[in-house]
Amino acid sequence: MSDSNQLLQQRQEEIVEEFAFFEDWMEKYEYLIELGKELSPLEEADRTDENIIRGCQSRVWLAAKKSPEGLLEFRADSDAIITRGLVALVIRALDQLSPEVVSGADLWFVQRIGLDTHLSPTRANGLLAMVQQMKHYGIAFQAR
Amino acid sequence: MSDSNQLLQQRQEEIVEEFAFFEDWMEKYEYLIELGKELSPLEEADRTDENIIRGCQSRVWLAAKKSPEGLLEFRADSDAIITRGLVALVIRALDQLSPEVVSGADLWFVQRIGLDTHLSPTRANGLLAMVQQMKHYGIAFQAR
Amino acid sequence: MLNPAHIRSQFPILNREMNGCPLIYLDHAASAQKPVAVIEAQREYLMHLHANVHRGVHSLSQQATDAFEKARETVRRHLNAAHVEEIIWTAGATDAINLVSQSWGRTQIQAGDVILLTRMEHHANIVPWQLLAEERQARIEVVEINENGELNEADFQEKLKLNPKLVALSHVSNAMGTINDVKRWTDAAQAIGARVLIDGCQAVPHMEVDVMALDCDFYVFSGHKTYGPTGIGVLYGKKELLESMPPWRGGGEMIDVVSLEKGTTYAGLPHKFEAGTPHISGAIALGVALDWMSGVGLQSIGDHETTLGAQARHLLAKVDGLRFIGTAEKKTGVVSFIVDGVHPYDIGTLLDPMGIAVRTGHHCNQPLMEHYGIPGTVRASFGAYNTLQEVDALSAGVERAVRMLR
Amino acid sequence: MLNPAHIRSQFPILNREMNGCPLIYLDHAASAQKPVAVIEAQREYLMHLHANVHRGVHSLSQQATDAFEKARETVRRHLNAAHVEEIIWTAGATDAINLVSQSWGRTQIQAGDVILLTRMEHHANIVPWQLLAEERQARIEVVEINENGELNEADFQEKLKLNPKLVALSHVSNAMGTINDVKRWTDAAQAIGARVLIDGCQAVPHMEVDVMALDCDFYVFSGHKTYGPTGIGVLYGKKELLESMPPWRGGGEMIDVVSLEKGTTYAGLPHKFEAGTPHISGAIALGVALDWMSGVGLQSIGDHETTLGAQARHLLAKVDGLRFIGTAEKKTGVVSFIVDGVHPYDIGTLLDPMGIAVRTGHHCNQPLMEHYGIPGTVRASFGAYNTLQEVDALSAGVERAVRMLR
Ligand SMILES: Cc1ncc(COP(=O)(O)O)c(C=O)c1O
Ligand SMILES: Cc1ncc(COP(=O)(O)O)c(C=O)c1O
Repeated sequence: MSDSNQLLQQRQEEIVEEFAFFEDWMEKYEYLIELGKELSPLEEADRTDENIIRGCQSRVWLAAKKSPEGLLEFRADSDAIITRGLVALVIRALDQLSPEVVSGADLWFVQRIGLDTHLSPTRANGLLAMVQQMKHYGIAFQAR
Repeated sequence: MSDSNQLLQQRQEEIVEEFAFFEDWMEKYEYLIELGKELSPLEEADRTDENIIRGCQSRVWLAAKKSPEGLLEFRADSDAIITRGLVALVIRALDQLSPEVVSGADLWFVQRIGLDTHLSPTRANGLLAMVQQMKHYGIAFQAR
Repeated sequence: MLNPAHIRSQFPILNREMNGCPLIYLDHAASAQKPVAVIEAQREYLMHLHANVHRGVHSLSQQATDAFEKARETVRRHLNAAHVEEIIWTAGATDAINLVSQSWGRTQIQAGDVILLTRMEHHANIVPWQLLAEERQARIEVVEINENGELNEADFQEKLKLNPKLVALSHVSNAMGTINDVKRWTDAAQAIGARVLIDGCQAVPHMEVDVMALDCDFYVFSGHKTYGPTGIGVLYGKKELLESMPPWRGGGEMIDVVSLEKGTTYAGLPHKFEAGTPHISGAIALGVALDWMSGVGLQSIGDHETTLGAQARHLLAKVDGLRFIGTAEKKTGVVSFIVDGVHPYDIGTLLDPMGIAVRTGHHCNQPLMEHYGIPGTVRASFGAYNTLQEVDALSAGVERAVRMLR
Repeated sequence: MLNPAHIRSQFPILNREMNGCPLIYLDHAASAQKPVAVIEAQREYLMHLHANVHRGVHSLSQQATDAFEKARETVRRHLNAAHVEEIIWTAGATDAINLVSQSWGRTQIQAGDVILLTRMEHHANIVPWQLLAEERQARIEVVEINENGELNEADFQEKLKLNPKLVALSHVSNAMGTINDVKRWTDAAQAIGARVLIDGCQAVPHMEVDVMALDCDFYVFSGHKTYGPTGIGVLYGKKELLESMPPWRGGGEMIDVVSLEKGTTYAGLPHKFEAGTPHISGAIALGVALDWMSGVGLQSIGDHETTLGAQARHLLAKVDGLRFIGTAEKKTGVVSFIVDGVHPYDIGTLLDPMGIAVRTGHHCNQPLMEHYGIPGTVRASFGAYNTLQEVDALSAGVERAVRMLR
């Protein structure tokens, strides 16, 4: 198993453990809001039309680049704070991994912490599209 | 009450009495078929496009003229035999009456003998349109 | 006065728990819940009466046709239309507006013609006209609104000077609840020779509508917003006008004679506009829904909702930084708002685990959101089945959500 | 093998008496009766799950959306379409064909172009093309049939030489039950560059349909004919083709950005073609209907109906002067006939008091009736719930009626 993949699994387990503490939805959302507030905002320069992923209600911006070590670096942001919290979780899982691992990542943690409805195609928050976009970057950066 | 109106009521009562004998639908229809067969067919000359009343399934032809006494004379026909039977009944009720009475005629016998569904606007047999056309003739011939 | 407990007992969905809390359904403007009478009417039809309508010789088809046509008469009576054939079944309000834009519009709108809309129209009353305008090289003009979300009178008068061929406006705004003075605007528009289409989606569920008194040319609404089933709606049109219009959809039922050689002639109203097998069970159940509303009392329903709306505004006004979108003098119970520094989506997301269902976003009203420079609003909208306690829960929920989000 | 008693127990309407006799429903081709599973699915949805779909933040809307989209996936699987977004919900088959004629047709059909139909098309697959042809000054050409009611092969080949832009043909004729070899005709038509639309209204209820194997461009069917509810139908279209087509109806759901100043951009598939609130309960219940059929077994249903049809033809052949319309080698259970000197309407009228529901008339197929020089036929059409006893009753009833009428 690659380092990147090991990292991905490890990070997801951590997240699941963290969420195990929460007794109800409100606590989960409180934590997500906290994560959302902590996520450093994307610089204006990266809030381009190119980087925007339009959900019907909240918008997500996503920027990616390759590190000198060949790993994918993600920065992202959203105009809704709960979406930002979710964005932060996804980034925490996928940042600084190899493009191969990102492109094929199974984000099983989302379901385990009960947030999968937020990633459903019928949600209007742009999150699923963001994850898909991250995987596309994974494919694109492998190719180079 | 005019002679014509008296006649109209009397004829309807007769028809209702006749139908009182029938025990079920099949007997009614047998009688209608008989009436349909007895109705003398319209001459080809009267089977014109002008005289046609198009139901969706069976067609009705109707010709009208005014007698020397100023009464309305109807001749009618249909390509379906049960419709012809019904046509015969309606003619029997309305033939040789004054235009005034025809134009305002209440054909209550139809409901009393349980055939009103055949005269409903949703039936595809052209019968309701025929009755309406007869009343139109009633109005038109008054005007002259 | 309406008895909420009695009414609520007729809406099975209100017994549901959502996320462990009793469901508080405040999304009536998006779609109404259905009383048992409506649900059972549809079921009963499918259980014991279904057959294809029109032209059938068999009794079942006759009975289905009678029920279907009786529902049309119910709609006529409910809208006070002059003739039953002025009532055209459609798949919904959107379908109805498209019918008008494509049948009437494509024959009547020429290059350079003006179609007048308003800033508060639902996309359903914008996009069909944009498609038409593009095709015919016509021009869309828009009546702007004032800060309360009411039509700007002076602007309306000004825009009428452009001689629009058509004025298409909503009876009630779905995003703000503004009740437009459609009678006055219909008169003004017709005085300059314009046709008037009224989008009544948000009016029919809440008030008495009288198309003969309004004297509008077209009036549309959707069944599912007025306690009826999905997939059915109504186009009302003046008889002579509908008669003069070409058919839109072709198919069965709408024809007189079909010939491949000699061409095809069309049926009379209303069938000319009802190609294909109609949504029979939907039409019948919509008739039941309208009768149900009349049974409760249109005035009582409207009054009740107005009370709820007023109370909601009263309570929510206390939330720091909360701003109402749409503060018209005449409005339905709809309450739309934003909170400074907080995204509407976040508020809606936090209300959900409390069992409170509101709508957030642009409400199919992007031009209005653009006007206010906001991404959307939180909208609570009420039906006959909502209660003051639910309004309390809403306001407490919003307060809690805002506290969490700040 | 299908167990008719078990199946019948699932259709409440079959317990009805008509005119004092048990209802014998032989009008499946006009509209199918509904199994309890379908009726209850629709009811259950309205009782406990209803909300407007898409874009809702609240759980109810999410759940409704999930159920609605799951039904789309069920249709995709049932038709074996490659992509779920190739499945477009419509108000019915008629609506679906009009969508294609007005969106694809109005951009692709030019003056002088040929649209090829067949003599046995339903009005729904004629009139939309006539309306289009009239508007675009295109030409309708027709493949004729042989004496058995099968497409005339030579004529088909001949007409393909006219280079039609589109071939629109039924998978199964509704008036005669002829099963057309749509795979072969799709190949032949596509070989000369034509697009192919298949009207599957009378196929989906009776057999397995595989659009990927057929490789047709469009395929349509109606829910109510395939054990589903009214007001819902399906357009299947190849993805790239649908993507290249402009929207037809404008409104909510089908847009991306709506601006009154900058114009409007549209959503992706399938939403681009689904303006307005869809018939949510209808879609969900249609999914259940298709699953119900698969549960019974498509092959068993088809076999059962073929048996009934064969028996009906065997028995009816003994009626003096009876002539079958449609004696194709490959056909479904549909039995259409006329009797010398007797009007079809009279036969239908006399069968009705015996509780036997058949359809009489032109079956929305006037050009076919014209071809045969008849005013219409009597048509008995079978579903999974019909039995051999009912076929016996039909033949006895027809004999009796003819005796009375002669
Ligand atoms: C072959 C065929 N095509 C089209 C249709 C039209 O279907 P609908 O009336 O459900 O739109 C029918 C049914 O009437 C049909 O049998
Ligand atoms: C004012 C208004 N017009 C039109 C519509 C469109 O109605 P439907 O989606 O039922 O066609 C709606 C509802 O969404 C509405 O609120």
